[in-house]
Amino acid sequence: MDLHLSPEQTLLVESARSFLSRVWSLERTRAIEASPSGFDRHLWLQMAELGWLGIALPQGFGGSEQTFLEATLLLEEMGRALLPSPFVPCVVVAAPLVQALGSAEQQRRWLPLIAAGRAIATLALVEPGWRDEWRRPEVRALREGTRLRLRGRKCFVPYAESADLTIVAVTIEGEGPSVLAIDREIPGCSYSRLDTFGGEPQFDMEFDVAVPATTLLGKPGEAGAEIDNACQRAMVASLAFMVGASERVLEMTVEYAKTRSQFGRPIGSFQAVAHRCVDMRSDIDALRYLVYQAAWNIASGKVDALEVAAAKAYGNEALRRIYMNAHQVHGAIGFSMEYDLQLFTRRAKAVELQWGSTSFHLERVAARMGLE
Amino acid sequence: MDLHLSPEQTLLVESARSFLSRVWSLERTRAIEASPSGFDRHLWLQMAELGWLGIALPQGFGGSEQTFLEATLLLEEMGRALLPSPFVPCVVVAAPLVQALGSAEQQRRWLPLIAAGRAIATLALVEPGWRDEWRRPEVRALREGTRLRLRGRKCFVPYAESADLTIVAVTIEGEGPSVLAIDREIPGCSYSRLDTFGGEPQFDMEFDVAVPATTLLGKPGEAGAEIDNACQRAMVASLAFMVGASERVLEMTVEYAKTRSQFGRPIGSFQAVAHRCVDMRSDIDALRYLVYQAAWNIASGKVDALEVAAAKAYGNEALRRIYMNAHQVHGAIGFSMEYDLQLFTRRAKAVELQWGSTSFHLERVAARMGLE
Amino acid sequence: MDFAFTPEEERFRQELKEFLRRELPEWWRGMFVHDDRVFPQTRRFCQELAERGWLTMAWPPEHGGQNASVWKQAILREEMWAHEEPRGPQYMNLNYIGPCIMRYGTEEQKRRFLPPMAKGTVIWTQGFSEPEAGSDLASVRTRAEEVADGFVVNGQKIWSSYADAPADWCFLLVRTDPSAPKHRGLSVLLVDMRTPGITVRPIDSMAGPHELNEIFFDDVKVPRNCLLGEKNRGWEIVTAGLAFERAGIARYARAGRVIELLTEYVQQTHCDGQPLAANLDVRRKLAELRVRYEAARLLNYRAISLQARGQVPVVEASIARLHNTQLEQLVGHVGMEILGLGGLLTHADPQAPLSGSVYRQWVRNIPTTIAAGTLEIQKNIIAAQGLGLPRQR
Amino acid sequence: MDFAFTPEEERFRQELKEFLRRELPEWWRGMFVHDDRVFPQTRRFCQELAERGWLTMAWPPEHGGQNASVWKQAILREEMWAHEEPRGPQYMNLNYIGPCIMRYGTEEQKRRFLPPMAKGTVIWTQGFSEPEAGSDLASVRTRAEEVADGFVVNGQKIWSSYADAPADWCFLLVRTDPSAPKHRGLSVLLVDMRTPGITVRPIDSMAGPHELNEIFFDDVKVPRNCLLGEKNRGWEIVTAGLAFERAGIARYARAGRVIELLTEYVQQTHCDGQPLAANLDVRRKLAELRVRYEAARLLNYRAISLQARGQVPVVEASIARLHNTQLEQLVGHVGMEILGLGGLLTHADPQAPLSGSVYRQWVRNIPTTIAAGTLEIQKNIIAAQGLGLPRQR
Repeated sequence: MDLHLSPEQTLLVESARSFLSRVWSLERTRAIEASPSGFDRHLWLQMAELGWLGIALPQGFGGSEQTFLEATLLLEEMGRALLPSPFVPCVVVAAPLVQALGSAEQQRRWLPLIAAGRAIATLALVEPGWRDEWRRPEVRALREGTRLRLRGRKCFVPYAESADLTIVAVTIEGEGPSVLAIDREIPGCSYSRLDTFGGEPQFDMEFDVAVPATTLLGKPGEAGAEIDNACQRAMVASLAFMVGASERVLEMTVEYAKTRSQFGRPIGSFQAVAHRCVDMRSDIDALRYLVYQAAWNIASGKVDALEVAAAKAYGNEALRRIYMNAHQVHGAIGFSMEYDLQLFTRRAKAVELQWGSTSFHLERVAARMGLE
Repeated sequence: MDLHLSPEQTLLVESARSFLSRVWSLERTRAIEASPSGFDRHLWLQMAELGWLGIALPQGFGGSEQTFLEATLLLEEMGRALLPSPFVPCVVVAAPLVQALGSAEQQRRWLPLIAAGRAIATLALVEPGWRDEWRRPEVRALREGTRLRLRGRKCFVPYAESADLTIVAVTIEGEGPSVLAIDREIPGCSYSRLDTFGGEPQFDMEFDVAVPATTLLGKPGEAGAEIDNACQRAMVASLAFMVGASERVLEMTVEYAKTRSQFGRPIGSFQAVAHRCVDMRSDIDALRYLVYQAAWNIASGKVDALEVAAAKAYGNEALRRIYMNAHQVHGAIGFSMEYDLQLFTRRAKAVELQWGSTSFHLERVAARMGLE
Repeated sequence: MDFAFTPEEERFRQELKEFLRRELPEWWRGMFVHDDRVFPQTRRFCQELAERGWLTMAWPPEHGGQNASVWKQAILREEMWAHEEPRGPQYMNLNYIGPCIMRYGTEEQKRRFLPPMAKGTVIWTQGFSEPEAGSDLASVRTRAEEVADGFVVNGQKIWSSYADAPADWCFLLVRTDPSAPKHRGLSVLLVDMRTPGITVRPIDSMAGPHELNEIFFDDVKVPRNCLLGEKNRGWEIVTAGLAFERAGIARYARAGRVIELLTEYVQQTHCDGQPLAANLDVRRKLAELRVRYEAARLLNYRAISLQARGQVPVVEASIARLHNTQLEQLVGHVGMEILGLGGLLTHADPQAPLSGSVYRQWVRNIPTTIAAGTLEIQKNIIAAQGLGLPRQR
Repeated sequence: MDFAFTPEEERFRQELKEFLRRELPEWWRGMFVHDDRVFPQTRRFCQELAERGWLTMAWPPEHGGQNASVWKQAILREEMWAHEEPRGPQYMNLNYIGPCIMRYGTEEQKRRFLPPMAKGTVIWTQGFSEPEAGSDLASVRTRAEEVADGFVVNGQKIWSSYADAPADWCFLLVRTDPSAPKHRGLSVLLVDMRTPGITVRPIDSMAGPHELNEIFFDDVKVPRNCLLGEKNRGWEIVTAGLAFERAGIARYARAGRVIELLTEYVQQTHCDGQPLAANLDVRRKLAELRVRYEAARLLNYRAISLQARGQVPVVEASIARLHNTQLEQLVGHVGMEILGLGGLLTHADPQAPLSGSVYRQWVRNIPTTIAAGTLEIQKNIIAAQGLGLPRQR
């Protein structure tokens, strides 16, 4: 048992923090949020050069051969910088899906491109009316000779318009949940951007397309478990991002409490204000170690562990508390768009709504406790 | 709409408060708690003289012809005085059951005695293993000619050993939930006192007895709804008791916060302490009006209303918060037996555990909201 | 004690509900959205209300009102607030600016300012907060120097609602005696927003436009007849104004409306083959909201019961506000949780569940525990005035 | 980063669990019950621990210990605390009184006081709090006047655990220089409880006997060789002692044990024909406890990880304590809620579910957010030392 980062992990974190503080700023977060692609392609290539985009891939594919835990540490730093990018859908979700399910050829085709930053991948999973990601796909693919006819609608697909590879979760008639690796070149997919508040571009996708059966990733009907794993990775990764983001919000909040005066003294000297900051500290610390523990479990192959679900069950409630406390300390200024707090608050809420509610994950914890 | 007490209600409350402050004290609460009967018979007769024991009974039975709302106001004052007595089981639960279900003869036999304080009545409802009072009785009564053979065990029967009349909830084979009015004179009932912490004597009762079918209260199989109503009355009455008790605890707590000094100043000048007192004020006020609203609904015949369940759903959580706050302000002294706070804390917890959990009552609220 | 409205009051509520159903267009989402139709709509709506005598129902007859009972006023407030306050900026006039002018104004001021309010044609903003004086209103620094024919104002205000609507008038708190103790040197001026030297800078908020503004005053001349009440007695006016304002908002009613909308939503939305209303977690959460709504409503009714007897609820209003604001936030959070992924969509997305009402309930209420006196300040009031605890240090 | 114990550590935990299963009688419910068998049992138990070298495992070899790793110590603490601390009063000796004597004592004091602790045969109490100085330890008034051959003590202490056990010795904080600033005139005396002039008054607590006591000192003579460390430097010793004490209690572990017991209970208890474990509300509530247990455990492990590197966790220990104590209370409340009516029975009733463990978890933890520095004081420490916020006023 040792909750310290290893020297290598510390180095990774420090170099990531120093790199991001050089190249990124909250003004750039604002600007990129308003842009069509929602991320910075040039920076994406730099991230590839640093080895981030292949962080957990084998060297043979241009990867760095680290684990999911290291990916989590990077995400914490991206969160601190509030850097929007397709890192979660592409590096955390899609690449490992290709690695786990894809044929040798599919792996050779996509993984080196992803690691090099030359292909963006995403997952089209959610369908209209879903409350969370853990549903069986109802979009159907029908066999038509050697081809698969895919018809239906997906939504909340992140960075869809930028994606070179879209992994689409479908049910193949009579064969069960499967995933298809759909190339950007294939016609018959249409996109429309959704008006969401989370700072990440998300799309509706409409499919009416016949694709070769070779687009199948893995055996038909056997994708269910890997999709579940992918959702759990995305969940822990998003929480790690919010741990870093929240740490920065705590710094902003404490700084504000020290410098803002009311009734002739800094507001941080009022117990009600100081104790809100302490509650933030306490929640962020708890969430951080729950996230590390979850990431360590995933990295050790125990994706489905109680400890993984525990992180989101705590995280949803903690994020609410952390951001309500931050706003309460800041007063009216924190509600204005020109102040930076809202950039963080909107993302925190979006992470809460994605990857499973508190109730969903408590049910998972209960099942792992043997409560049947 | 008017949330003020009427002049008559104000008079009732003021005279009750003045009477109880003359005749009762917390030292007497301590002494009576340790006594076998758990209440003061002499005072019980005085309460009868004041018209309290027949508060909602018709004048023909020696009652005062008030409503359940007035009973609730009296209970609030008994709570403030922390007066232990069989008022809830006898006056709130049993007497209205006799009134609602009993034959004219049964009513004439028992109700005047109850109103005069010359008979104590209680309800034997709970059976081993029950989590709350809302279960169908499994204790069976079998018809043996003109008699009913009653065998089985009840528990958490309040004041059983003092009761002249025990109303026992049973299932009559083939006929459904029924209640029997069992006279103290009938042999074949045994009692043993349970070790409970709530300050009210509660008993295990073992029955092995054949009683005449005339002990049946109402038609066999039709007692279910009236038992439910009785439980709801008991619930609102117990909450009213705790509203009064908690008001007194708030006074004690505020007084302590004003007079106790730490770090050279009264602890009530620390925001963390003051805001705990404010949270108590806010919870007690909300609970009080929820209880009044519930009592008003019951008095208006809307026993089953959303508003009744809402009082307990709020009350359970509010009582936890109120007493945790009171203890936190008091520090170590509040945990000692010689200080009075514990007398209140134990009762608050017992009320929380009885008459339905938060979850049970939220489910009732949900059903009344039309969530099906 | 009586927990029911009279049949007449219930009829009034039904009339209002039908009126609202008729008058509010489908696109109406309330204030603070990017939509040019909003202000004309509020103006039209207020004129309709005025025709029925409902706009200034609460005012005394001499100013065009009906001296409506506090309970009828409460019903009006509940229905307005439940429908996203279709009176728009006017509710401030009705709730506290008008009443302050009635109480502290000269006859001339009453004749000048009240009739346009009663017609619903004028927009007022308020100038209370300043960058260096958020919750601490008594420390405002905006100066009004007395000159021969009135005052010259210099300074800066912030968080002024509707100033960029644009507002016609400003209810302005200024310092007229810098040498007096903090609370003693303040006055209230009624300032024509078209006076030269006034600049408005809108500040977009998380919820949208028009709510937050800065107003800069640069040698702004205000005639003497625009001083409200006595010079240097402004603190009393602002305190009364804030008390009117706090009582004037039926915050629980909008929360209650969103609970109703969510209840309909979970009954109509199917998930895994059964209505969401059958999901135990959803049921419990909605029931809990409903319970807290009951608590908040009753505590507001307690305060109104005091008003009905001619008393001024201070501590009771603060306790009601604690429950209101915490309920509003909880409904936003729980509502979003119930929607799940659908909650990601804003009201601007046509696919947003319940037209984005839940999203707006969440985002609009982020600062509800801050506005008009923070949660902490409400608690300090209750501690000092309600419990007699020593002043917080 | 590594979230697993080593195989050797896991073996040690298994050995301990088996040992506890063998050594603890069925009637054992922990301390603070009305049962004469308790003290002899703790004495016997400590002797068994001592024989295996586990009693003073954490101490250095020169005092009979093994310098056990912090993680082995943590495992020992977890298992002891999970089983209601069967070492009884001894844990105070091991956790902070012994270590303080090692750090500040003379060679003679070490030779005199440590061996009986290592054998588990001596009971110590502590004299810190006073009626007028609860959380504010620096303001203690109990006087020790220096005389020729030592000190004469007069005053009164309160909340002294086990003083009526009876205790053999008292670790006593006294004022030796009334003219010095508050923190500078304090000293620690090691006082033989059989000295004439000492009176102990037990105060029954809601949880039972022996935990709370007052001690009165009336001209009590304490020889000079019983002064621990330097005169007037007692504040430093007490601060170190409280830090040892806070780290010395694996509070989360008992909460974790009660969660385990409840989990077994709901699996075995049927209600309406199905196991309670199938009740969705029960499942969610137990899962939530488990999640909060995970959070508390990890924050304790963070503090221990710092100790493993030779650092002294201060802020981290306070954060861990916030989570520990709130978890303990929550487990008590939720556990009672799960039992429902059965929760009304105390541990003294043979029918009490889970032998009354849940009742005890509730009642024992009513003051857990008060003891050893209130929740508020922990938060003040974190605000000042962890966040650099200005001193709370």
